[in-house]
Amino acid sequence: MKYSYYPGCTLKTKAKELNNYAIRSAAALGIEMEEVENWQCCGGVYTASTDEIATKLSSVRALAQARDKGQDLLTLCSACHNVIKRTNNEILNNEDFSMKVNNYMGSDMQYHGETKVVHYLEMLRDVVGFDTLKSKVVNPLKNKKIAAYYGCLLLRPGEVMAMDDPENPQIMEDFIKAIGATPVIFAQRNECCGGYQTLNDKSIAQSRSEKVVSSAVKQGADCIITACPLCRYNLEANAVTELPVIYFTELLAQALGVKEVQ
Amino acid sequence: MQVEEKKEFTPLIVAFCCNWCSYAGADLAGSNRLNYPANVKIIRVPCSCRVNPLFILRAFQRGADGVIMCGCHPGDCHYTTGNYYARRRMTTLFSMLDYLGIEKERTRVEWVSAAEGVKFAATMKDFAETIQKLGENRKLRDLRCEK
Amino acid sequence: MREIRELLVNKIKELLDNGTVDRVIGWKAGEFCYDVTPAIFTKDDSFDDFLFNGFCGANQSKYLIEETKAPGRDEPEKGKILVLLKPCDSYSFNQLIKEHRIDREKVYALGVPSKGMLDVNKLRNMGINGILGIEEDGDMVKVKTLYGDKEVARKDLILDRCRCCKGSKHVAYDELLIPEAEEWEKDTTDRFAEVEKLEQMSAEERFDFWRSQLSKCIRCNACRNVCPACSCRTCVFDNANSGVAAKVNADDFEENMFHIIRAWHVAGRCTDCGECSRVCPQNIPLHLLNRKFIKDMNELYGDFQAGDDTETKGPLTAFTKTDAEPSIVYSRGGDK
Amino acid sequence: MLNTKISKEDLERISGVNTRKCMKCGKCSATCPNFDAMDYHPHQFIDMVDKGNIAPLLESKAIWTCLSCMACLQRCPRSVEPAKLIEAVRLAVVRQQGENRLAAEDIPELLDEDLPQQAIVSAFRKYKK
Amino acid sequence: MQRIGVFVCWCGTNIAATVDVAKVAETLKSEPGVVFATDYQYMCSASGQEIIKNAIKEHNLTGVVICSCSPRMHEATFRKTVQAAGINPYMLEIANIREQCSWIHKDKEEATEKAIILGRAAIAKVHLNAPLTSMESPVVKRALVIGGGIAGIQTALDIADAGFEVDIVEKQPTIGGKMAQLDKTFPTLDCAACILTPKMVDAGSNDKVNLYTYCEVDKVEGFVGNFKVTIKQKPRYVDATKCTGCGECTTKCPSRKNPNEFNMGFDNRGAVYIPFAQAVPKVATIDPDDCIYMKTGKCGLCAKVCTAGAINYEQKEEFITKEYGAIVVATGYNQIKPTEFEEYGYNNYKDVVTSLEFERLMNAAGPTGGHLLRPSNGKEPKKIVFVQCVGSRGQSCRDKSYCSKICCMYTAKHAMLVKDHYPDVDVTVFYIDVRTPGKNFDEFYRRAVEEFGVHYIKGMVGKVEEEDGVLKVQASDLLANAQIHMDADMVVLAAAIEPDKSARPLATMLTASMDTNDFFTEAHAKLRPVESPTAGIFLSGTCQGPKDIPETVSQASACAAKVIGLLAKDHLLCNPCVAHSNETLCNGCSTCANVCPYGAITYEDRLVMDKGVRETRRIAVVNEAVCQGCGACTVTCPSGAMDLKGFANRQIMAEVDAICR
Repeated sequence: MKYSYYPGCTLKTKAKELNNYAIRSAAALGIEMEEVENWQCCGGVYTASTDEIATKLSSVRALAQARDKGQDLLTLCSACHNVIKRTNNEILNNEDFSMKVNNYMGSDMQYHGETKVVHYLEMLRDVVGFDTLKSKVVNPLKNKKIAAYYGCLLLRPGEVMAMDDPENPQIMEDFIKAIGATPVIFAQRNECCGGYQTLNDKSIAQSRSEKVVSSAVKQGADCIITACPLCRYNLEANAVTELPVIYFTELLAQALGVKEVQ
Repeated sequence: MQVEEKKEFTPLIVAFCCNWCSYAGADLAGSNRLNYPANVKIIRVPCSCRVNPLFILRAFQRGADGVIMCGCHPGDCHYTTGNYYARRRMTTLFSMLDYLGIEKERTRVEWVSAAEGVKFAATMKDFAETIQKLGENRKLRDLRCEK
Repeated sequence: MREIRELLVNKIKELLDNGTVDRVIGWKAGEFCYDVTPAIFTKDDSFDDFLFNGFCGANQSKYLIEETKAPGRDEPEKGKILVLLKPCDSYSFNQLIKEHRIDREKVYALGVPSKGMLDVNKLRNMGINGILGIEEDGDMVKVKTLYGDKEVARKDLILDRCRCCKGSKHVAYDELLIPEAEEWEKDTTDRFAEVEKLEQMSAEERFDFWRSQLSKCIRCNACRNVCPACSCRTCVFDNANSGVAAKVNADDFEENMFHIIRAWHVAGRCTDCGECSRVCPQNIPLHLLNRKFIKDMNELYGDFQAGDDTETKGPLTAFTKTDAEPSIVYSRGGDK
Repeated sequence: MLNTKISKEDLERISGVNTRKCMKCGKCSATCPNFDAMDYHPHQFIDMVDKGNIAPLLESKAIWTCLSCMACLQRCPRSVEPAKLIEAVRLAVVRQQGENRLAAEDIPELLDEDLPQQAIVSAFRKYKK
Repeated sequence: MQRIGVFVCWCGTNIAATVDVAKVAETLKSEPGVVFATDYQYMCSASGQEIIKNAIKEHNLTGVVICSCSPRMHEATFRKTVQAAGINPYMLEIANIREQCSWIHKDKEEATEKAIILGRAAIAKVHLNAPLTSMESPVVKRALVIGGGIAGIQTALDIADAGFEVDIVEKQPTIGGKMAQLDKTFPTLDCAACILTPKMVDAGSNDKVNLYTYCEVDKVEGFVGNFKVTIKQKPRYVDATKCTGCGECTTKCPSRKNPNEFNMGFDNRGAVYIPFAQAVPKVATIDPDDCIYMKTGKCGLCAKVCTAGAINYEQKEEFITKEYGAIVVATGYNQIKPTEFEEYGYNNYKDVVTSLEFERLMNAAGPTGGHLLRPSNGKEPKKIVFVQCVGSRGQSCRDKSYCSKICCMYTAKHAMLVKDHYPDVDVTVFYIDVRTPGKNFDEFYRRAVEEFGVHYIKGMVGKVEEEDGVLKVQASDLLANAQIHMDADMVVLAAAIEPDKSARPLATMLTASMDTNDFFTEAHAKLRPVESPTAGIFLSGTCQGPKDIPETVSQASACAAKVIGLLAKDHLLCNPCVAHSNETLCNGCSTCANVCPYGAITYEDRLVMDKGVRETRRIAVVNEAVCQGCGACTVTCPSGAMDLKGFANRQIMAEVDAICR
């Protein structure tokens, strides 16, 4: 199975591990990730207004490229996934938006929502399968209690993202079980970390992050996993309570025995 | 004094509605004062399976611009199976009309339950708009009926 | 051909003599040698003018409706009638039995072989006119004309409808003239190729095509009269109370209407015998209307061949709960 | 100067939100994880826009402190989606001349070593035309 | 040529405000065959009907067209009117100029023009109408009630009281339904069991009432007055005629880890069980999925201890076919499991419960013996939060669009009961609106607030999380414009109620219509609330819409009254608008019989005179008592021999022509 892969800006800089471990693990699972050529930044957040076109074009270009290759578009960063999936959804369901977008696009790059956007976790669940994943684990992470932190972008809006139940998600917990660890469910797992407020009003990011981390600690977690670099930053830098925050791909690579480059 | 305006084309639309669901749905649209174009005229039939292709052709012959048939949702027919037969009949008939080059958009089937007043009005509005865009039906009409 | 005729006449005489049947519906020459007409022969008739050749295309099952009906008052009960069914005719025969139009008890069906029927128009199209006589000889056909003798390959004269032959198997018979008749080598075409070609056209082109064809209709009713499915005692177009009665096509609409309704009324019952197009004096490809219905029904509701047996319900008198919605028409076919 | 002549229709068009669908249950504000940092709360945005009382919202702190986390949008029983309306009010402000909340020159001061690019990109998208 | 009278109704201003009724009457007067036309304020009134009758006599009318409201409203009324004046009731046509004209159009000119066209179509049709006479069909004097909750029981008892036999089909092993699970009932706080169980006993002992418990409806055939229903008896693996209900088997059964449905899974029952002490019939049932013997072939303890020899592991399902004149649907409701509303924590926290679960926790016969204890730790709660409207009144995909109606009142009841039993417990109710329209309902709610000190806060709960065994509730207080955080030991969710899942397939079997929420549709929202539009099908209780107990019981009795009215008749007039085959046109091809859903068409050899010839032909014959008049046969008939009375080919074509003129 071969995917077009959209890494996004952070995964090429501050969050290289998230990216590298993902690619290495995928290879171990027989999945090829072919980076979209000349991808442009997704913009970080999806602007939920009906009249913003230009800010969504970078997503459309990536989607069109994947379509031309006949591949699904794989994402990893929660923010990129949110932006691209919602843009794709808007093109599919909003004729007016689709028309305006295509007016901006070249005549050789008309796009009408043909591509399927797949998050790395969905790929693990639906294509690889958690049972298969489990069978390929060489270093099961036994005795580790892991809190899965979804944040807001991976699941919402639930009807568009359609990854899992937005209030009672299972996918990351199932992932944790597959790599041999024990999931810890905590109430703040789908509440915001404070996001970009760290640049506007740090106190907000601090109080949000503290709430999330302390909630996980109270449920007895050894660490938190996430798919989002900004979540990781906030939970590490802005929470008072300290708890290791790790990208889920790092644990995946560890479990599959491909963490260290051979 | 009024200047006589060029008369705009208003399509003539015949709607066959089954008595139990769609006609009741139309009544509900009425009770709820849900507006839809006045050029939609409803003919009551006991069941969608009572609608003979002859009636549809006849309507076109006499100058109808669009014909829509409404019945209970499949599975909910008052007579258990009527709309299943109607569904096959209309599918094949519409396909034949299309094969003869008659615009397929001029015929339609919608399932509207007795509780779906809103859907009834919306459906009629949408169908009337579609026919308005298509313009006058010239292909399947008895030209002698023209005034 | 001659040998088969010999065999056939002997078989007929045998069945007449031993009392299995008291009459046979066969063919004899009409005004021209290629203009063969159905005729009834009894034990007392001479079989000298009994014909059996490549022009005996007419599907005779329809005559059985009249021949096997209950006798009127004061009429004597008739004996069995012998009918000669080509493989394709046997489908219509079955369909009429399914519809209770033929009394099976009163028929003895003899399956006769067919290697494709001939089309005199094809001779004419080759520039062969003034035809006096035609003789089939194996793979060749010898034609006597006012202008001398000609020889033509038989396969070049095969009726179009026979080129998508359903095969040499009879689906209904009491006896086969040649039990192990071999499949003839046919130059086959896809039955639905022409329909598909039309479907690929734009709506405007299709409209023009059918207008140009149907406007030729002179309402001679030949298609209706020959069609084994069009066998209503009184046709809706002849019934003053039906609301659609019309003896002639007064305008474009009625030309369309007559043929749409005719195709509609036989949909699911038409065996695709092709007689409608064969007999049309205006050469309107009427079978393309019937085949469109057949193609649609096969695609949407599963393959169905009318007359395959005498029980299965036709696609328009059956349903499944998950049938396609009529809106499928908007996305099917050409002209999207 | 901030143009405060933004109409209810403008905001409804930008956001696609129909304020009349609201049944005033307050679930948006009940579920908001950043309630205390907002001077106007999600239910007030719906209510005030519905009544055309928009000027205070344009000058509010809430449009900058809303996390855009979509908790209110996700949990609204009537699918009113307050988050989209708050976004629209913010856009109505940042699209005006000189109303950027964040400028490129502010960034170096805010940077720390671990701050992901994503944070800067998002903040620009939220706070700058 | 018919002599037609046209009567245009104003319907007060309902029609007259948007349709120029005088102009309609005037214009239609010049239609061929129309000899009289008039308009009047209310045609359906006594004086309006008098106008019609007089005109029929005075002008020797042979046909009548009334331009008024929908024929679904007053067709029957006007048929009686014209019949009283001496013409056949089927010589009447109604042009619907209210629901399908005046109410939906604003422009008077446009509406008037449409009304005239609709009138013309009706006139064109009446020209081709023929007098029709209804056939009679006998009525089977027995009713079937589907569902044995309070609604079904009440309806059955009332029907039995009138002297008719009635059968109740209940899918559970006992009758009683949801009410049997309740603790107290509002607004009087009397005990549900105390008022329900006598009725259950009545139903069990009344010799006119037959109980088919642990049964399901498998198949329904026939029509009003003559239904034929196949009932599936699921195997209990206990011979109900031998079982004495002693309960010995239920206490000895070694399979004990099966969640007890009656107690909402708060405790366990044996594989062989009697749902509750007052069950009717009091007969044990073995759940084959839980039974060790059924699964492994080893055990058989219950059979050993049963002195009556009632255990029968070999029991098979059985089918019973019976005839009924009327069918009552009383399939009731279920409370949704709020699993999709995890912001309230129902999946992950034991102390977050639904209100029906809370009923069991309060019930003296419940798992805690009536002591309210936290499911997590078995300790008494000190603070309880109630959340209203969970899953009701919403528009998103997880919500029901309707108000579940009973929650406001039972929550007030719960709050009051808690305060009554445990005055120190702090009770808070979060609400959007408190809806109390019922006799003594608002007073009841006010007592909860004023006498019992229940805190009512306007606003919704947004998030519940558990921390150190305490539920942290985050909610809105809209009047204070604040987000509040409070601790609670239990959170009770007033989750929406929805129709029972068995209702949808049943509706299909009954050909009774349903709305998009799967509630049964009534024949008329105001005037025929307990009847389905399908003749002979009646609606009792919450299968038709959310209802509390007083309302359910009154509807159940109303429903019984309608059933009794039907069963009291010896014969029913059939719909005369049935199919008819023209024998000279019929080919006898059997195509029509292929599509007839009722098997109403048979074939006969008949002597037919056609075109001067007399001959024997195979002809389709319609059984007019069986035909329901759908018309499927008419379209499938190629020769047009099959036609439908009242909706004949020519009549419909005449309407088409009139509309397209």
